[in-house]
Amino acid sequence: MSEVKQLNVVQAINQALHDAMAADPKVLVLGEEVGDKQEGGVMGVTKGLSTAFGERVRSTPISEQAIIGAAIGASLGGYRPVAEIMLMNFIAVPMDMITNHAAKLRFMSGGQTNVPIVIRTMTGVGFSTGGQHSDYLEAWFAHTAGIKVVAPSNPDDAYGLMRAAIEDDDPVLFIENLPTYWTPGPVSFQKVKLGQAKVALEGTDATVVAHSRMVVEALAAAKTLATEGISLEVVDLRTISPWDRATVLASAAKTGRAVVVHEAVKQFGIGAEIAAVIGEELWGKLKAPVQRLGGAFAPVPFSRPLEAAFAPTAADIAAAVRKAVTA
Amino acid sequence: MSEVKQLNVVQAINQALHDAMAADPKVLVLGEEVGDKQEGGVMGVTKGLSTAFGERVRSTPISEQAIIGAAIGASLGGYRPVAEIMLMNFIAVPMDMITNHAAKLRFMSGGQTNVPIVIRTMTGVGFSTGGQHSDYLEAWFAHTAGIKVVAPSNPDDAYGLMRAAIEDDDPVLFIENLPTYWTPGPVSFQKVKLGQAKVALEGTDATVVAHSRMVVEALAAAKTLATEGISLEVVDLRTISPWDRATVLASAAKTGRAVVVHEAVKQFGIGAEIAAVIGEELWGKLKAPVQRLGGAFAPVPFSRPLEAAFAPTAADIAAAVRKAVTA
Amino acid sequence: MTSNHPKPDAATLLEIYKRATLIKQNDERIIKMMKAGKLVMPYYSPRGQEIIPSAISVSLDDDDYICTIYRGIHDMLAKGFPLGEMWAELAGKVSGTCKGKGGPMHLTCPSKGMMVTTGIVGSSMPIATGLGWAAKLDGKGRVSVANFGDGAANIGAFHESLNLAALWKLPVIFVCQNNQYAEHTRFADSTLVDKLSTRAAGYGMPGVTVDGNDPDAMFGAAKIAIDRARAGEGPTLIEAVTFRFNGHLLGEAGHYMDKELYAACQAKDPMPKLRARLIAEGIASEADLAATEAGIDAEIEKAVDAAMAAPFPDIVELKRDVFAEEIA
Amino acid sequence: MTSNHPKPDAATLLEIYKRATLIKQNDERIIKMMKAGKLVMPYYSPRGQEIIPSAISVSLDDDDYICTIYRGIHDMLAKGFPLGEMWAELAGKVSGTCKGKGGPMHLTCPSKGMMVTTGIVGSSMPIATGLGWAAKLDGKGRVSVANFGDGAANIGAFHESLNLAALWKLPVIFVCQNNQYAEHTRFADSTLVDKLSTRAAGYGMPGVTVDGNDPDAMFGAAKIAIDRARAGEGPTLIEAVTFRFNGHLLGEAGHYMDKELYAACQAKDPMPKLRARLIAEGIASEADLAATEAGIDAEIEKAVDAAMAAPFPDIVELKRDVFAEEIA
Ligand SMILES: Cc1ncc(C[n+]2csc(CCOP(=O)(O)OP(=O)(O)O)c2C)c(N)n1
Ligand SMILES: Cc1ncc(C[n+]2csc(CCOP(=O)(O)OP(=O)(O)O)c2C)c(N)n1
Ligand SMILES: [Mg+2]
Ligand SMILES: [Mg+2]
Repeated sequence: MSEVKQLNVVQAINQALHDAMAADPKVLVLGEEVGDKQEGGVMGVTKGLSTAFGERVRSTPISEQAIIGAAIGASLGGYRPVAEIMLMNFIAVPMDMITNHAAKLRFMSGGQTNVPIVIRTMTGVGFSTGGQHSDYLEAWFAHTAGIKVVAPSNPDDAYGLMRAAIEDDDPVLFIENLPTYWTPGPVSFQKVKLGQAKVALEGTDATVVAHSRMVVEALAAAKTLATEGISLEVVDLRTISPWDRATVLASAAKTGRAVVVHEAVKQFGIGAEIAAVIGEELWGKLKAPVQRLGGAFAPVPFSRPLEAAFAPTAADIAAAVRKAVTA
Repeated sequence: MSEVKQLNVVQAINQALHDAMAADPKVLVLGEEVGDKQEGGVMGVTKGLSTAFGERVRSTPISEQAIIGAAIGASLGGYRPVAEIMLMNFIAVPMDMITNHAAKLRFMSGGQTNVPIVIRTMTGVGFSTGGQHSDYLEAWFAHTAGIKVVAPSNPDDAYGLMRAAIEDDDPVLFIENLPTYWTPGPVSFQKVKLGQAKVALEGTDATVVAHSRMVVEALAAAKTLATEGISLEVVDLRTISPWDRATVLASAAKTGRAVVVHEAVKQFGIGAEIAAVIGEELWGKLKAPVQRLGGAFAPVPFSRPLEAAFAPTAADIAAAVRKAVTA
Repeated sequence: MTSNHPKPDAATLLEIYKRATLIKQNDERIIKMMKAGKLVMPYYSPRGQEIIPSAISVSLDDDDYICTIYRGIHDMLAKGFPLGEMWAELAGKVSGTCKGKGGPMHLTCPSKGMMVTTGIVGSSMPIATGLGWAAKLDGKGRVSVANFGDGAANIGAFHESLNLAALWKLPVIFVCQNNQYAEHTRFADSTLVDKLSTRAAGYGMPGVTVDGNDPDAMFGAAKIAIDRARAGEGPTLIEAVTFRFNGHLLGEAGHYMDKELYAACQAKDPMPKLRARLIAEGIASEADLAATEAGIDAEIEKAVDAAMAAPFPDIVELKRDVFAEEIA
Repeated sequence: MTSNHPKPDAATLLEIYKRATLIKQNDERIIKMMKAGKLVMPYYSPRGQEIIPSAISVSLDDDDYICTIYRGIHDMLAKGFPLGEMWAELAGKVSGTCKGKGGPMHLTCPSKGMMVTTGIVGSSMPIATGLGWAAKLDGKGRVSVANFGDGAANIGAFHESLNLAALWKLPVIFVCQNNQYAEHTRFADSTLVDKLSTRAAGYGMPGVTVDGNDPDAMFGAAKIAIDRARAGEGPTLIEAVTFRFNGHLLGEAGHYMDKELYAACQAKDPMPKLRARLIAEGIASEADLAATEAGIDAEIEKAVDAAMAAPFPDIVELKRDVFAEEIA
């Protein structure tokens, strides 16, 4: 398709799943509520798939270990399952299946087997769902060798990364942000190679490295800063592991200032790796220390004012950039 | 006790458990094989406890979710359970219980409840046990607000941290290293406050920040370096979360050079946080970029030469320090 | 039901009705507030399941523990959860039982034995098992009740918890509230067995399936299980068959719902049925009940007003209760 | 055993003996090598459990999938795992089936359907369930066998897998090799039920407990389950009762072991029993069997020699097979 359409993230992923299933009979979809009898997923992301592809799409009981186990097994049997773990916090339940099995079977078998599965999951603060339904946990998986981690910030990348993730021969964790699910944007229906960041906005004074919803916040911060004469470059990681060191380092080298931002708890979050690498690789070349912004060191609170204070905002990002520029 | 005895880590922890159970009738022990009918733990760490304390020590079926659930529930009922998860990789099985419950109940209940449990677990490369039995996974828990993470490097700290962990009113993950289990050392039977690092060796030219077995490697590296006229300071973190920023920053500020080392996979490991904080806090004050050493980006391999190449060694640490000193 | 199955006496039946009515009217008030936009939260209505916890809790004390789930306000209210602190919590206010930090999915009230409310399917069981262990060690005859849904019965934690509780003879009552749906999934689409209670045999534990909407059957099954647990004879699995009238999450479209089943269950709404029975059996007059209901409404009103007027927590609360010590 | 229970014919019985003997002699050779310090690895001997996989695998093809556990060399050898690649892997050599990267706990050989060997208790079941799903989608009559122990039957993954396999009518045979111990824990200390097969009813699946050391019973139960699976009728749970003669981990002290049980099981060692029966029933002569055994030993010897002579993998292998692309 060369045509460009306005779709939101839900529609973009739905289309990617439809296209992938149509293109390859080995692609499967499974998870709680994914079938049309259950309304095609709690958020409708898998709508229409079971009607179109029958037994290749299966709703499951609430059994996350069995869901991931079934995906792993089916992939060893030659299929490409896309498994849904409804919300990211629930990924702790099949943690063993993901980290001890999906991520390791290729290596432990000396390359004889591989696990081409995609694990879709959703998360994000903003819906008053509290401590057990809002966490970003990408750091756990980025630290796990053998699984790739992807998190799109917009509908176009959501489509392109999903297509690439399904075609990837390794397990991919695909993180979807709930609050931006319904924001429309142009979709070009092109696959997006894993492992490549994107300069979402070019600028000269400072670099913000972000992923998922934080890219939206960073772009908003850039607008504000532009009115102050500060030119911000925004790098959207897109793939968190393995991450695109070259693009990030080139941008940070160019601007001389970097702020790394994520919604997950700041401490021991993925921003630490990126900040540490920038610090080491660009030693002596930066104009200011690398700053990190992240979620509070706390479970996500329910009460609205607390929830709103949990994750970094455009204002926080702008403040950090100002600090860097005036350092 | 003011007396000092030579004990190995197994004996030190065993003594700490005995002393804690004798001191407080609310202390419980549970886990697979922990009772004397099962030989008091696969490594004998819990030997004698069930004989001495009866029903307060319970061997369980192989049910890690139920083990941690039982510990959490008993702690909500006023007890202080010490639960064993036999090897650290198996901690992925009760991941939900630990991260969504143990770590969050205090916060989510607004401080009405708390979960004073200790989760003991063992790990480490060196026994040819391969990909599913050797991982250090402290980074997952350091990134989780609400649980403390502790990892002693010697028998004295093993005793002292265990006593403090049991008395702590929050959940504590207690990581034991297998290869150093039987290395004896002096034990003073003093509690070691959580959250405090220790300068294991004073030096002036560079700082190595390490924990668990890597402290042993760092001390060995220091010996070699001393013969070359390089004076190494070794900081033993002891508590990984919350970590002792003051001690680490003071040391790095003093020496001007820092190398952060852990056995866990380097990428997105806990060294990243420490390196990022040193880089940000000591901006402009360091003589060399902060370096990090960690495990290979791979599952732990079985074959001996590969396993031996997985984790940093004293030689790797010495090389990194030399690089820093000559930077 | 056998002849020696315990039956609620008149006073107990009336008490069950009172608790169930509090649940029902509280639910109606929540829905009204949400539709008016005055309360913003994910809400999993227990409407239709009122009888279950009401008929169980009359055999429990404040000292007995319960764990419940996101759909658990009925379990809490039946156990005596204070209305004022509940409403303040639902509104995210600092006067809430969890200072607004927990919200509807994590309501907690230790003084009433309400120890854990969880949003993770299946996780009430392992924790309630641990509370049962504490109860057994205490030796004071306390029991621990684990509430969960039919969907939760298919998750691994169910298996591990029931096996451990049976093996250790813990005083735990596993109450599976089978409302015939898990989110949008029909019960029969989640397992091949008709009765989840058949699983109890696999752990050497008694298991029973009862009509959860029938106060006699529910009271009896609960009483037997609670007595057994208090006597040190171990756990029981009770499958209480029921139905949820307001779907999974308030506001959902409900296209997945089996219309016939829905209509059939609506026709058997246990609340008007029990009310009519109380009058028919002369346990209470129409006027008595009307007065009770009005009293309950007034109590709810007070809680709502106080909650709405209360302040939100201060941002510093993000640093508190993470650990015992405040985060620096 | 009913009269229409399938029985192995003479040729099949002989084949079962051959496979079981390969397992036994291979085990003896491993132990010898380990005691001599020529092989260093954690070893979980399957000695005593040989009949189970031998009697199952005669009804399987290379196309059929199996998943097994750290104590699984018997399952693999019965399924045709090449000896040379196995020994090289045990020795950590690059000519090993996993290039030395997996080792004894992760032996894999897809060409023989040997898809996963796992060191995490209980994890063979969910993955075998997925292989069953693949088999069902393929529609070629393949089956998937999940091997696991009595201890593993108490872990959550068991529950989830059996329920899902039953619900989806997957061609999976769940083989619980109940060797009466899990590490140092006696079976009766892990659950109250005598027969793990009773749990099958909780998933609407047939379940049977057989003497795993009896080739007739084991063959029959496996054949029925495999035929059922191939016919699209869904999964079966087989509890095969057996015993492990060399404890949990080779080299352990074994103080936990029930001496009487151990002696009683030793006395019923299935290997000499089957050998004697073959001769008694005229299926093979003493000389035939001796020749077979010698042939097997020679085969093992060849594998051992090649493994010892082979080189270790290069360090660069740490960067390979993490992802499809080599790590930079
Ligand atoms: C581990 C986990 N998986 C999935 C979910 C999403 N989820 C929330 S409620 C629910 C349905 C639960 O159904 P049931 O156990 O029958 O309880 P009910 O809501 O009917 O009372 C699901 C799947 C979750 N919260 N936790
Ligand atoms: C999840 C998990 N918990 C604990 C262990 C440690 N462990 C290894 S083998 C074993 C006993 C398993 O017993 P069983 O399932 O009966 O198998 P067997 O060894 O008797 O063949 C245990 C507890 C593990 N490997 N994985
Ligand atoms: Mg339900
Ligand atoms: Mg066993």
